[in-house]
Amino acid sequence: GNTETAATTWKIGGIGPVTGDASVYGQAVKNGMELAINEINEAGGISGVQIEYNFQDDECDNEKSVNAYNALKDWGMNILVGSVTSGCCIAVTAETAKDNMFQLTPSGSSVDCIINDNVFQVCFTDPNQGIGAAQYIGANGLATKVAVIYNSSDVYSTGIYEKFNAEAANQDFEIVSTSAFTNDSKSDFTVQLQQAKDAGAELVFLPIYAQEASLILTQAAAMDFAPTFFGCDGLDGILAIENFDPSLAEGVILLTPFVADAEDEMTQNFVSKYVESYGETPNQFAADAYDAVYTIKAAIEASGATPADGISGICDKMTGAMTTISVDGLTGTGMTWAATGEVAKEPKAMVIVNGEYTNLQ
Amino acid sequence: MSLISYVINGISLGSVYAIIALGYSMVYGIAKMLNFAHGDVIMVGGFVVYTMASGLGINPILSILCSMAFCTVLGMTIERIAYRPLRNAASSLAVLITAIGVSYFLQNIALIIYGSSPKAFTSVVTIPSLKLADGALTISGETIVTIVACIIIMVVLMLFINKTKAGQAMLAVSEDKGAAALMGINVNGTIALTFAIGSALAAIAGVLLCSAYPSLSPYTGAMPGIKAFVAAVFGGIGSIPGALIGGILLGLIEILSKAYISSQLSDAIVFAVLIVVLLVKPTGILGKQIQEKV
Amino acid sequence: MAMLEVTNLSISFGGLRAVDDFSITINEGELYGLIGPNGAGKTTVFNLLTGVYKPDEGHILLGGKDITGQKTIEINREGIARTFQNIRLFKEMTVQENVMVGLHNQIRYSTLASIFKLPSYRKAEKEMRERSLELLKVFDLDKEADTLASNLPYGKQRKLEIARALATNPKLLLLDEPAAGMNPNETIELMKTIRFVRDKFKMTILLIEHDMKLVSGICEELTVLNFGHVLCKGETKEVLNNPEVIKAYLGE
Amino acid sequence: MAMLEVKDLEVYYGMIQAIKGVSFEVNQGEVIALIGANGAGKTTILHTITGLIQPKQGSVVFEGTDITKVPGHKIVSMGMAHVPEGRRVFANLSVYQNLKMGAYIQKDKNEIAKNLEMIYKHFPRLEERKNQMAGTLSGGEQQMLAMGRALMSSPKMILMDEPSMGLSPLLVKEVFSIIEFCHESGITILLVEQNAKMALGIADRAYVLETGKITLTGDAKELMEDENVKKAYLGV
Amino acid sequence: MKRLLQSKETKKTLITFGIVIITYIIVEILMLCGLLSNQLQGLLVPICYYVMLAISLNLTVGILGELSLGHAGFACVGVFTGTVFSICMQNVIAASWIRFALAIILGALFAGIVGILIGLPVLRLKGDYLAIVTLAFCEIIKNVINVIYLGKDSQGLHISTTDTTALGMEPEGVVIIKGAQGVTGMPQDANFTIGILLILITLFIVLNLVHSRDGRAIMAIRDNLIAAESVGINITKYKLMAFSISAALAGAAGAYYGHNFNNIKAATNNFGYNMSIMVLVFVVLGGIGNMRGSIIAAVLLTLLPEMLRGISEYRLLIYSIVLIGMMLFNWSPKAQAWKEKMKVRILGKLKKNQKEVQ
Ligand SMILES: Nc1ncnc2c1ncn2[C@@H]1O[C@H](COP(=O)(O)OP(=O)(O)OP(=O)(O)O)[C@@H](O)[C@H]1O
Ligand SMILES: Nc1ncnc2c1ncn2[C@@H]1O[C@H](COP(=O)(O)OP(=O)(O)OP(=O)(O)O)[C@@H](O)[C@H]1O
Ligand SMILES: [Mg+2]
Ligand SMILES: [Mg+2]
Repeated sequence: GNTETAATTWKIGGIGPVTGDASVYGQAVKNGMELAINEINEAGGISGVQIEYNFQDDECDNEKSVNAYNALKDWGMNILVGSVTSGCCIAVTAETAKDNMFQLTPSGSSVDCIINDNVFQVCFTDPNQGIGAAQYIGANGLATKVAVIYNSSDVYSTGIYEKFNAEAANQDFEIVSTSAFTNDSKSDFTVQLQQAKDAGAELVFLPIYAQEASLILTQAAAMDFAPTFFGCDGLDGILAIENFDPSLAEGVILLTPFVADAEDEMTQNFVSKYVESYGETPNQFAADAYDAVYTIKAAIEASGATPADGISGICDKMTGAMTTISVDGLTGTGMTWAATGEVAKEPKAMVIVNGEYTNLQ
Repeated sequence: MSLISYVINGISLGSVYAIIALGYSMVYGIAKMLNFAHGDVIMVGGFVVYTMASGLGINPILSILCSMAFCTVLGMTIERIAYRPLRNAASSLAVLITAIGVSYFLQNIALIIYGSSPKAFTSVVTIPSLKLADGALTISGETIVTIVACIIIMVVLMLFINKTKAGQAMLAVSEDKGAAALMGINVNGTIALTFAIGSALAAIAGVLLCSAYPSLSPYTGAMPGIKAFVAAVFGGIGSIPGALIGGILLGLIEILSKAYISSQLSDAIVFAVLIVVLLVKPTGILGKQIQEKV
Repeated sequence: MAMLEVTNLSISFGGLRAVDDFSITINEGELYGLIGPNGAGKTTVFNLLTGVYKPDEGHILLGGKDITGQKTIEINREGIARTFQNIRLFKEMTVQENVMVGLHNQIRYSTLASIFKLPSYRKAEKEMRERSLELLKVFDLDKEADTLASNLPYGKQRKLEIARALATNPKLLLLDEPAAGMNPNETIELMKTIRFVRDKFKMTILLIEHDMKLVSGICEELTVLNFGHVLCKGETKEVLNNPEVIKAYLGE
Repeated sequence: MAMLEVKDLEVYYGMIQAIKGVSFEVNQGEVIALIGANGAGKTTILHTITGLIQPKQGSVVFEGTDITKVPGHKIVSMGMAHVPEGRRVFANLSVYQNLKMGAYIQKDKNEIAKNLEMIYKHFPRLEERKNQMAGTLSGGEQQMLAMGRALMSSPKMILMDEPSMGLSPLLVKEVFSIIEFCHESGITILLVEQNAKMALGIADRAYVLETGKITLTGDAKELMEDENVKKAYLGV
Repeated sequence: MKRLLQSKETKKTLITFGIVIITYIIVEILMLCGLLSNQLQGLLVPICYYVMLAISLNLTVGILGELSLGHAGFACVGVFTGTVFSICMQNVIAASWIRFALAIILGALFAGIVGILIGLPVLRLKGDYLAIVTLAFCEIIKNVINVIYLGKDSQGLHISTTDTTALGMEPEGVVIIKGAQGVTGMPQDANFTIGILLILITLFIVLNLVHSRDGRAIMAIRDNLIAAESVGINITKYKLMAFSISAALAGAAGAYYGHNFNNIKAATNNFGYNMSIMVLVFVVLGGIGNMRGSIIAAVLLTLLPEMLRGISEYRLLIYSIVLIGMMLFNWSPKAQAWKEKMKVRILGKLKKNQKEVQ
């Protein structure tokens, strides 16, 4: 019964954690996608074809992610946006490869997510961010003594940390302290901060997410430790945490393709719509998801694929088109893709001044 | 100097564990059940204060009192609906499983109401932090309040159990429910009271937890709940002073192993120390060795 | 020959000397009684004999072999089996299974045999069933073989405990208040059974009991404990007429 | 009017009917013996009276109040104490704490002190061991404690479930003299006993229970002479 | 009577095996006819895994009577030994079924050994203390695996606890375990048929053990430790036996499960205490000591949240309510009495109807 509708609409599925500890990210992607799809549908769809949308929860668990994928297949999905988290995404790529389903992950940042030809990324890969961050710090001479605090039970965080560490050897600064935390003990950071402080760090690199970063900033303030804090895209959203005291984040630098306070029209439009629909400020996950949908639109338009091509046919056409398109999105202008699946876009360095993101440079 | 500051931080963290463990241990000691939902009641307590104090701008003290009242009612309701029907079930594991169900329930209901994104919690503690040794050492106001609260609660609880009639009833119920009824003790009422007190303590713990680590999400209670459970066992589960000692020790071990051994493996080290302690003293540090007479 | 020879056994709990300088000699095939006021230390003597507690002082010889300080399971293998004052059956298992557990060390086969149901498993299992049923017959429990042990009435539970103890093929059987909770008729029945067991299995039996009808009816010799000390020992009749025993234990 | 009136009681354990229509009464100041073989249902009746089990049919009336549906702890407060089968002492509380627990519903401090003194007088062993954990007491000592604990609430009526079980002959006599003493001080007693001879000796009236039904009833002394009773319960 | 009992037990066992096999046949037929949705097909392997975990945990909880909250830890050991073996041997052993069988055996062996190592010291503890220690071990295993980096090149295996660069491998070497990211790239050999086979083997081992001398000794320890000692049962040996067999079976299950995915990581919800508790839920809901019940509960509770996908955010909320409801219905004495009553009533009616028909 699915073939009938499948032939006349695009069925885009999404996978990510909507419940559980990682639900912030899944929820954001879900909302971001929804917003983009609604916009496109209102504007008449992709080349006149409407999009149907279905987002499935994976609780940030590989098995559940594969289950979600299968459920979406039953629903008749012909393009997948997901999974949100790297581990789940890797597990799902094995399945999409079997089916030759086109997959675009908004935020699965591990390089292992894109080992197959049918998978593309919207976000930076972890190594990219790690290397980028190290180079930025080195090139701008932000510090000579750097400390790192990362989440050793998180794929994203360890991925960035590893490359940062490797690249640091080529740069003009020294990593004086490295300490980790885990998902099981992520409320007290005094030890990590104390170690950084004792080592005389001038800059603390935080390849982590905003929630933990907000605690780190609070605790650092309490112990009168005021180095420069430097983060990656995970840190975006820190100002959006409800009730967060923005003065704590004063001077934090982040290397991120997206900030909600950006001045450009597209971002402002997106943010205002998002706030209106979901009652909170979007973070970069939502932005990546939004871009993912528009990227799919661009690829479809470029390739001339139609829902009637069947899953594999769509995939072949779109995969071919991906390397040819250039997309202007929230997270970057002129984004292009390599055949490997990796995105090319410019990270923006932002600094938080007076409770607002400001472009550095 | 850094050692001293680690120790201070360990005590701070430990005091938060301790205050959660107190409620845990008390409920365990009397109702003889591992209430896996305790951590989530803590989360609820935090959200109530968050909503009232940060959302509606109500006076923090009043918010805390409301939160305690709310959690008390919640705890008693949970007990009535999910635990009491299984009191005489053939296996004591049955009620453990419903407790897990309740834990999921509370997490998911909070998820639906508040959404998944974390909230920053405004500390309700207004005491300034204590600076020692020219500011090289800091003891935060939250830590001071938590430790003081811990000690007060511990003393009051012990006095309550040993000196009041209701406390004596709790002791009897914890030993033998049938025999307690024969003494004229209202068993169901006593257990409901236990949950009421335990949940009120959870509300206080929730506020202090969120004040010390000001980030609140539907899953905030889960991990501290488990850690507090470990702390309670450390100190000898069921023992009220044991919960305090267990909590503080746990915090210390966690911080010191993070500082001096491995920050990645600190959880593993904490658990390893727990195992060693239990192997040496199978009932925890202050736990009573109950010998069965043959 | 002495089956059991206990010399100067003592144990304290905290400040309380529960058993103090206790000695006893029981000959093979004898039916021996241990009586005394409540809290005199009788059960504690049993616990010492079976290795539940380790004696502070003293020696226990079973058939000439020193078993002092050995573990419960070793002592059971050496040949002492017991019943408990507060019944300890395997409640969730059937009556027959209870006895089969007693046969654990009597009939053996390997774990692999049981997992793969090898012939050795079948053979041994059959033998176990037959042996256990035989034992149950002695106590008139064969009809209840498949009932859960916890569903038996009190009196029968006591009998089942004796059957289970016998299944371990002991040389010495210790019975702790076997008639407690039985009515006079059942007690008389039990007396017959105990005698029968002694004769059929050539068992040496030491029993604790407060029912004087049973004690005077079947025990050949008695030792009276009081406050952990031996108050008096000797032939049943004499002991029961001893004025000190009457004063401390029987009452006028 | 009878102090305790049990009417047409029927009790089930799941599908098994343990009590099949039992009626009896106990008058103020009487000692009533309830005798019967193992598993006849004696304990079940006592448990139903004190509300630990709910009957399917029938009623229990105590001093004119219907207590069939009243929860156990309230019945105790009405002046009925129960010495349960198997003692049920609080194993990890001391002897003294156990006794204090017995006085849970008692508000009068003097009364508590008086009762305590009386109990220590009858069971000096309890006073010697007042700080020992009850669980490590010998079987007989625990039985004394259970009796003493029940007396601590100054009850109007006591239900006793095999109080002489596991006691030495001397103590059995002691227990019966306590029952006598309670009787003399006006406490009504419902006594369940295996030791039918002693029970009938002390009781005013007796009921004989067989597999959930009352088969015989009458004056205790007369029952003692009854041939059936002699054969079945006195072991002659 | 004796025969009857034996045949009754055998009958029960046969019914359990029968249910598993018939389910297998039905599912296979449905699959052949294309009537099984992708979602259900994808769930077959996980379900087999959870069933195995439930049966093996029931050995510890139901038969040995000890509360273990660390069962997922053993599965985790099985997953990682099994998958690492397969990845290393991918080019050495060509026949995938031999490699997979060896991986499963290896997983079982390692988990069994870990079970013994853990059991030896901790089985002296009782009840909730044992529960917390097993939970602790499970967490330790998870945490340690999360910091392990393991790689392979022509020099052999490299191991580190810091990061991949610290492995110091040749450029063409492959990283097998990548810390928190877990293992990636194992062959996906697991399928439903193998799962059913493993379930049958697990059942076979557990049930045969239960109905043997060793099984009775284990149950005797559960029912009364002091009495068991008094009849000469070696407590340590039998506790350890039950515990390590249970661990080994969980390890086998884990190795099987590990081969269903392309990537597997040791996170809290799949190998932490959460999962251990989930397996305990299967066991308790299905009836402690009741293997058939465990199987059914594992299947139902795995399917339930998947079937609830339609209601998105409310999914786990409904799930938790259903879980509490099922527990109350299955375990509360009142509900049990009610069920008895209904049974009698229905049976009575049936009888009456029969009479009327006659
Ligand atoms: N584990 C223990 N800890 C402390 N005291 C104990 C322990 N075991 C026994 N006792 C004490 O030792 C004494 C002897 O106890 P035991 O059980 O041997 O008495 P008994 O002679 O068997 O009495 P009964 O006839 O009443 O069973 C008692 O006073 C008891 O309180
Ligand atoms: N909890 C229970 N579940 C099922 N059956 C029970 C339960 N308690 C008692 N019974 C059954 O009810 C009947 C009456 O038991 P009860 O304990 O009242 O007898 P009793 O006269 O007190 O015997 P005893 O002299 O052994 O104490 C017995 O057949 C017994 O097996
Ligand atoms: Mg004794
Ligand atoms: Mg009885």
